[in-house]
Amino acid sequence: MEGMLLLIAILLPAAGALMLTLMPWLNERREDRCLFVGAILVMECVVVALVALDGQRTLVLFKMTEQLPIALRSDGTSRIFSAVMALMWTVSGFFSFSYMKHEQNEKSYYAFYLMTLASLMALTLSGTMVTMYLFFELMTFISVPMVLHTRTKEAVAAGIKYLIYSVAGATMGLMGIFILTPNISSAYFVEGGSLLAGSLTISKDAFLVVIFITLVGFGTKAGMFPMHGWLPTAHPVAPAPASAVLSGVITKAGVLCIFRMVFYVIGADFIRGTWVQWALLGCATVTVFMGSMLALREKVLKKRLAYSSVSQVSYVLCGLYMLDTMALDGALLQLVFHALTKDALFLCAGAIIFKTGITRVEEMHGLGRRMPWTMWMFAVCAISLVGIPPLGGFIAKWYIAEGALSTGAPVFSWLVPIVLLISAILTAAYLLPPSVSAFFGGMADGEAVSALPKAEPSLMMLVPIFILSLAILLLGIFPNFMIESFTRLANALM
Amino acid sequence: MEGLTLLAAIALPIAAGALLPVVRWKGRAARDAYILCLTILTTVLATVAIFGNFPRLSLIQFNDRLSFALKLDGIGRLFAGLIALLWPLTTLYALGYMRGTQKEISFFAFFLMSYGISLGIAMSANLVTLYIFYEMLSLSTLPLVMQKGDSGSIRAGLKYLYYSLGGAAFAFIGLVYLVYFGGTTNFVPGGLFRGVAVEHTAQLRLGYLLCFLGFSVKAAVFPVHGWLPTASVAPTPVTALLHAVAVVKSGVFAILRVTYFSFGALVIRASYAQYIPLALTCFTIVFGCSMALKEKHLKRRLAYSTVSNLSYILFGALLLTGQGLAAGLLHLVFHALMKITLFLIAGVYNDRAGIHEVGELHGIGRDWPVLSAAFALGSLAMTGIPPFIGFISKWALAQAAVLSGGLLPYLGLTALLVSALLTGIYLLVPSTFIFIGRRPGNAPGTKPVETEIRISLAALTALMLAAGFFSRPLVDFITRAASGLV
Amino acid sequence: MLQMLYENLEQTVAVILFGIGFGILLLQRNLIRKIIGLNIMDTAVYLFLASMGYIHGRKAPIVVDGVTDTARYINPIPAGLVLTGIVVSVSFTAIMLALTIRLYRRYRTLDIDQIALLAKAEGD
Amino acid sequence: MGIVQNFPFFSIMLCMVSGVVTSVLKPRAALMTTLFTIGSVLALSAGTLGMTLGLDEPYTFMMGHFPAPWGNEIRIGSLEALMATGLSAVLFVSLLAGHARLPSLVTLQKLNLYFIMMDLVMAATLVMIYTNDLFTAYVFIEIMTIASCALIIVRQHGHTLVAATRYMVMNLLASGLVLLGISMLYGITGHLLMEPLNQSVREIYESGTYREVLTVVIALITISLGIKSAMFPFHAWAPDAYSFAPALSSSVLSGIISKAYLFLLIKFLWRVIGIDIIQSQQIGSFLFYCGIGGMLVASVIAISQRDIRRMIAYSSVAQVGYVYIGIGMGTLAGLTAALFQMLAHSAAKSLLFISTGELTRVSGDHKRFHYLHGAGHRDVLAGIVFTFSAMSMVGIPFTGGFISKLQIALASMPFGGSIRALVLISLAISTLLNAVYFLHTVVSIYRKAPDIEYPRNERIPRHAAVALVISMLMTLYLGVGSGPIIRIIEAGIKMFA
Repeated sequence: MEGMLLLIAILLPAAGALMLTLMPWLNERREDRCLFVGAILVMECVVVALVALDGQRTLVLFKMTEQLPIALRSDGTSRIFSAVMALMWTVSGFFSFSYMKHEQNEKSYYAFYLMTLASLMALTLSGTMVTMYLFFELMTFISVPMVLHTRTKEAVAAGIKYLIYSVAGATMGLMGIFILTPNISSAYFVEGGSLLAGSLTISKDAFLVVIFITLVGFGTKAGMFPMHGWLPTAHPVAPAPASAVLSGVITKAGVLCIFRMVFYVIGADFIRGTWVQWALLGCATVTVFMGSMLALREKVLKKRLAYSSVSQVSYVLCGLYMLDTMALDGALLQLVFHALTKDALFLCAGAIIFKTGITRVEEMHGLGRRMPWTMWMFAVCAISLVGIPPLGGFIAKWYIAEGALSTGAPVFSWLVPIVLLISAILTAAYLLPPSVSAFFGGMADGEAVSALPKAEPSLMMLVPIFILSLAILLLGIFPNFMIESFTRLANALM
Repeated sequence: MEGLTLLAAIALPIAAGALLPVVRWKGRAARDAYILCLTILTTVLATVAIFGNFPRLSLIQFNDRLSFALKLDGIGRLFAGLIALLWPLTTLYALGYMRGTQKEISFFAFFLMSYGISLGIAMSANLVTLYIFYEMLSLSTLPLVMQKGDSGSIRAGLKYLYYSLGGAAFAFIGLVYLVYFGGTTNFVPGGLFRGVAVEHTAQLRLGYLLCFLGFSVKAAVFPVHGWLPTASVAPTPVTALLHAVAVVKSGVFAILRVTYFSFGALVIRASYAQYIPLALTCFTIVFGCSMALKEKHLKRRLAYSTVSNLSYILFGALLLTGQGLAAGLLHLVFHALMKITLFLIAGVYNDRAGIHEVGELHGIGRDWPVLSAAFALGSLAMTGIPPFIGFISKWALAQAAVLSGGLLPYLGLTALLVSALLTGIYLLVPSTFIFIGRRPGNAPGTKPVETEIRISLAALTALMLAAGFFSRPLVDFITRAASGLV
Repeated sequence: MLQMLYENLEQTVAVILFGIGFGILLLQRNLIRKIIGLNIMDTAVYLFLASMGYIHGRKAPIVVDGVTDTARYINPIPAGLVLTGIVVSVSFTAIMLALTIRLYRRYRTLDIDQIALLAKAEGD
Repeated sequence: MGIVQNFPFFSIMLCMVSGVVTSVLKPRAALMTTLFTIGSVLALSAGTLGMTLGLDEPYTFMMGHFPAPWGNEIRIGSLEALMATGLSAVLFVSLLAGHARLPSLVTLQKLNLYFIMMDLVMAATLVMIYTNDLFTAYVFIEIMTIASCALIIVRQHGHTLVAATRYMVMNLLASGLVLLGISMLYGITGHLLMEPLNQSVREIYESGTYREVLTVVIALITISLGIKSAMFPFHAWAPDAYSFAPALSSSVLSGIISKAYLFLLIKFLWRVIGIDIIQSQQIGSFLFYCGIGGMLVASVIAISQRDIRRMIAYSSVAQVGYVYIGIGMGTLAGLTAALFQMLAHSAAKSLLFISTGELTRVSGDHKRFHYLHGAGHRDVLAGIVFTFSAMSMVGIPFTGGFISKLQIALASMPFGGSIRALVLISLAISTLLNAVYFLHTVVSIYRKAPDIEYPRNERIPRHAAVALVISMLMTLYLGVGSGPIIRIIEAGIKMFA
């Protein structure tokens, strides 16, 4: 049956989670469980690759009512997003096999981990707005337990905050879906949008307000200003791998929804040049700036990284909202590279906590000598995130800035590059000093840092980080195949 | 006299209920069997009545203009079907739940009677008959609310009664308007004044408004919603079935009848008679949710949620479009399924685990994983997460609002969304705690749950979930029933 | 004005009497006085009625000398009314007095307000 | 026609004779005689009703040898016959249902006197219904006053005596005013029979000479009959009298006697004066507003009562308010509604008083609500009867109360504007208030009983139970089969004025 593969991509991790919960023998030994989860994750990667190679497919699962089909679809966008997400998820999964040794309740952690993957896959493969909304909500609920994992008071409070913000955002999105539905020609996603701009049921001004609210709503998951409040609270309390995927991957789910709404439902042309575009760009740039500032002020490493995510994901949104082919290219590149980079950074942070218990930035003096591999990779990722050539981050930012300049949009065509630049400087300011002091710090005041034992994590943790760093490096040097395919997609959408 | 089936479906449970305290029962088993059999028999009769096409049955001619007559049409079938479906399940639950409590016999006697009377509301062929059953329902459910017999429940019962009868008194004025200007109270699709030159539109609108305000008491529209949360002192089967389905929806049903079958959309449309009720329902949607959020008591929280959801239905219906009515009717059915499940599970928490406040739910999911999962599913459905039923009806409502356009529909749409958000908070947050929290050490232990309760809850949950995937026939039926009324 | 009053002397007196009786009935608290007031009031009404029914120069309606012309006699109905009224008033005076006696025996007072207080103190 | 024509006269005479005979009989025989008398009156009235239904015109029946305008006559139409049937039926059932409790209240020697009073009440009621002569009406007003006072004071109790004194004073005052009114009317018209009176009233009104006097006459008679039928705000005597008299007496006072006065008032306004003149004199709107006021104020007061009998007494005042609203409208529809309400209220209220008597009896003669808790379980039948009649008072469908409310509301519809709004809103509020106090009481008689030793009482006698059930059926019939009744009333009104 055509498109069965799509269903398998979703059902595989879900079934894995189910088996993990229901079959006690899988949980008798840690090794068995890790093997099982690992196998599922690898298989999932394979399936996602197959889906990506299979070409465009649509699968209607069922129809809630005649106008409400629940359908899956694989196309350019879903391919990019699902590949990035599956990869991130697998890598973080392998990392967590050793990391989770010192957290409790591993079984339920892995179950939810796989469930979240299933819902993410479903989200990327959604073929209609309602399907997207469905899996968007589902993903929220399934990922809540990951935030709540430690069951401390802070974790519970953060989990609730995360839940409320997400539901609020989803509700705003739902309003858009409600109002859009009578105004579009197809319930399914259509490249370039299917808005019946000529015969709107309400005035265009009101309609723009609705679109604005919708996109802000979906922006919640992406941590976009003004709905960003949950992000710095939720991430630090989650276990490191969970935090890694939360900020590296789940924020991108928000981006995906915005992507779908803008390019597959509303259509870029409708928004281009309206106040909505400027307002959203404004929000995105504010978020870029604000996230960086917050990260700079934050001393706890994981929280700093989480704030950094707020900033970096908004780069993607900046590129997206420019509504320009080149900027969109940049946005997609930034999406990929930020996912890789931030994932790697979080894993490094996790490794540091796991091995030394260090959580704060100022404690990282001399750490480079205790765990050189880790810190080297940390430094590489930091450089990429700042945007220094030849690493991936640079290309992405370059495209966004160039795209912005080429649009000739008032104010933003020069404001965005400037904010990007400032933010890059800020990023450098909050990420490079820790790297530097890790290697060079502590030497001057003669502390016997070198006397401390080596703390290099096991290969199980190191290899995933290494793969990610390598990917950043290689993709940064040879980005052309990615740029080509992204350009193709961007052209199709605009 | 083919239509006697209609009468039988109404009269049988009433007679059976009246007989219950009179007969000396040898054992509990015999009595339980009697109650269950008669409930099921009534359901069978009701099903025959719903699927058969029986002619109008005119029983009593009060005077020249008023008669007591029965007839089932589209929306009547829907309501009757809903009641006939849920009543046996709830009775089964109640048999387990009420076992060994005081005044068990009188409880089931009135419970059976209420069944017949609710069916009567669905089968009424004119407004007077509806009004009669409506009043009877207030009275027959009164002892059920006061079942506990302590001063709190009596106060709640009296409050319920005063509200209901006060509302009925205003509805009565509307009835008088109808009799005077329309000459009859028969339900005619599209209203009595369709195609007739209407000279008295202004008065009719006033009459409609009064009618609406009167019946809206049962439908718990702000500002006359106060009785509903208070009435949640009643035993759970009553709160679940009557105060989430039969009684409150009879208020909604009466408003639907008055709107589409008596006064007619034509008279009301685009006048204050439409706008005031619409504005009230919009406000109630948000108000109910906010109160639910504030409320710590689990059953009262659910009751406030009902307040909000009833106004969803009315909001849809008052848009006065075919889609709006269909959406409202859909929500009428779906909300019943969701809310009754939630209430019944809350009842188990309440009675078998001593949980009254939302805060005490923590960790109960460890003791009762399946039950709590059902509760969580119900919460998801109430919030309106696809693919559960709550989403389908909310979707339909929202579409109807968007399509009808204008300020108030959009206001309602916003209310709908705010309410979805608040529902998410007040139901999903506790649902989360059910699973992740820990039960305090001093919490009372859980008591075993009777098989009857398990069966009925399983059936209801299955029904609720299945309805999400197989709603097509229902939607088609409702669309057909709603077409031609506007 | 005075002339008119004088011409209708009986009526004027009746009205004054009625007022007196009415006042006594309402204002006095003593039961016996109330009854007396009632009687005065009734008497006033009878006077009024009787004076209305009498026509100057006609005779009482007892047929004498075979004269049957109604114009010669006065209408007997007002007189009949008065007589009936008097009988009625006698009977209710009796009842009222009986009541009064009963109340006096019980409460040893004739003041109606005081009696009401005492009765209240007795309870149901 | 034929012999049936004589039935009204027969029934009046039968009552008078029976009253005389009863005075020398032993209590039980007296009871039987009275029951027989009232039963026969019921049968005779029903016969008359059947006969008048076939007539287009009312007929008059000469009493004595003088024709009008000198003689004394009664006039019978279907409305009169209907009222006679209805009220005698109510009296019959009340007596049957309520007499069993009399011996505990009345000393045995005086029991037969009580039945004399019953006979007299019946006679006076019939006369007030049938008579076509104002003075006869006056005489029987007085007889009614005395008889009703006697009905109250049979109970040997301080409160009762005080209540009776109050009642007597108010009623005698009213009687005096009636007499004054009648004599003034006679003074300006020279008539006492109703048809000629009407003619000369019309002439006077058109000539405009004695208009003020006419207004005074109407006011005097209206107010005094208002006092006697407990019209708000002249109801001060009612709560005491109704609550301290024996239950049966209260039920007769409220169910029969006040209805007789009301009917007489209607007759005076419609037949003697003519409703068009009444309306132009503002008397109609006076009655109307009194009715509205009574309906609302008395209900509010009733809510605050702690004594069940006083509560019902105030409810009577409120219910009479409905009748006055109907009368005050001055339209045929209003009058129909008022007459129907009289019948419905009469049937339900007598039930209410008698069942309350039973309920208080099983609660150790306490009338406070607290002691009444659980009374509905101690006396099941009385509980059911009370509940049912309370529902009629509230106006729940299937009872007479519902139809009468509907009739009043419908009657108000042609007025439009503020009058209609006033009536409808007041009706709704009054329904709610009624619900508040009556259903509160119903709930309270079914509540769990307090820990008090209640005396064990013998059960309600079987014939009384049957009577109560019949009476319930009557109320039910008024609710379910109101069509024929209303048609008779409408036809009767055509013959009436």
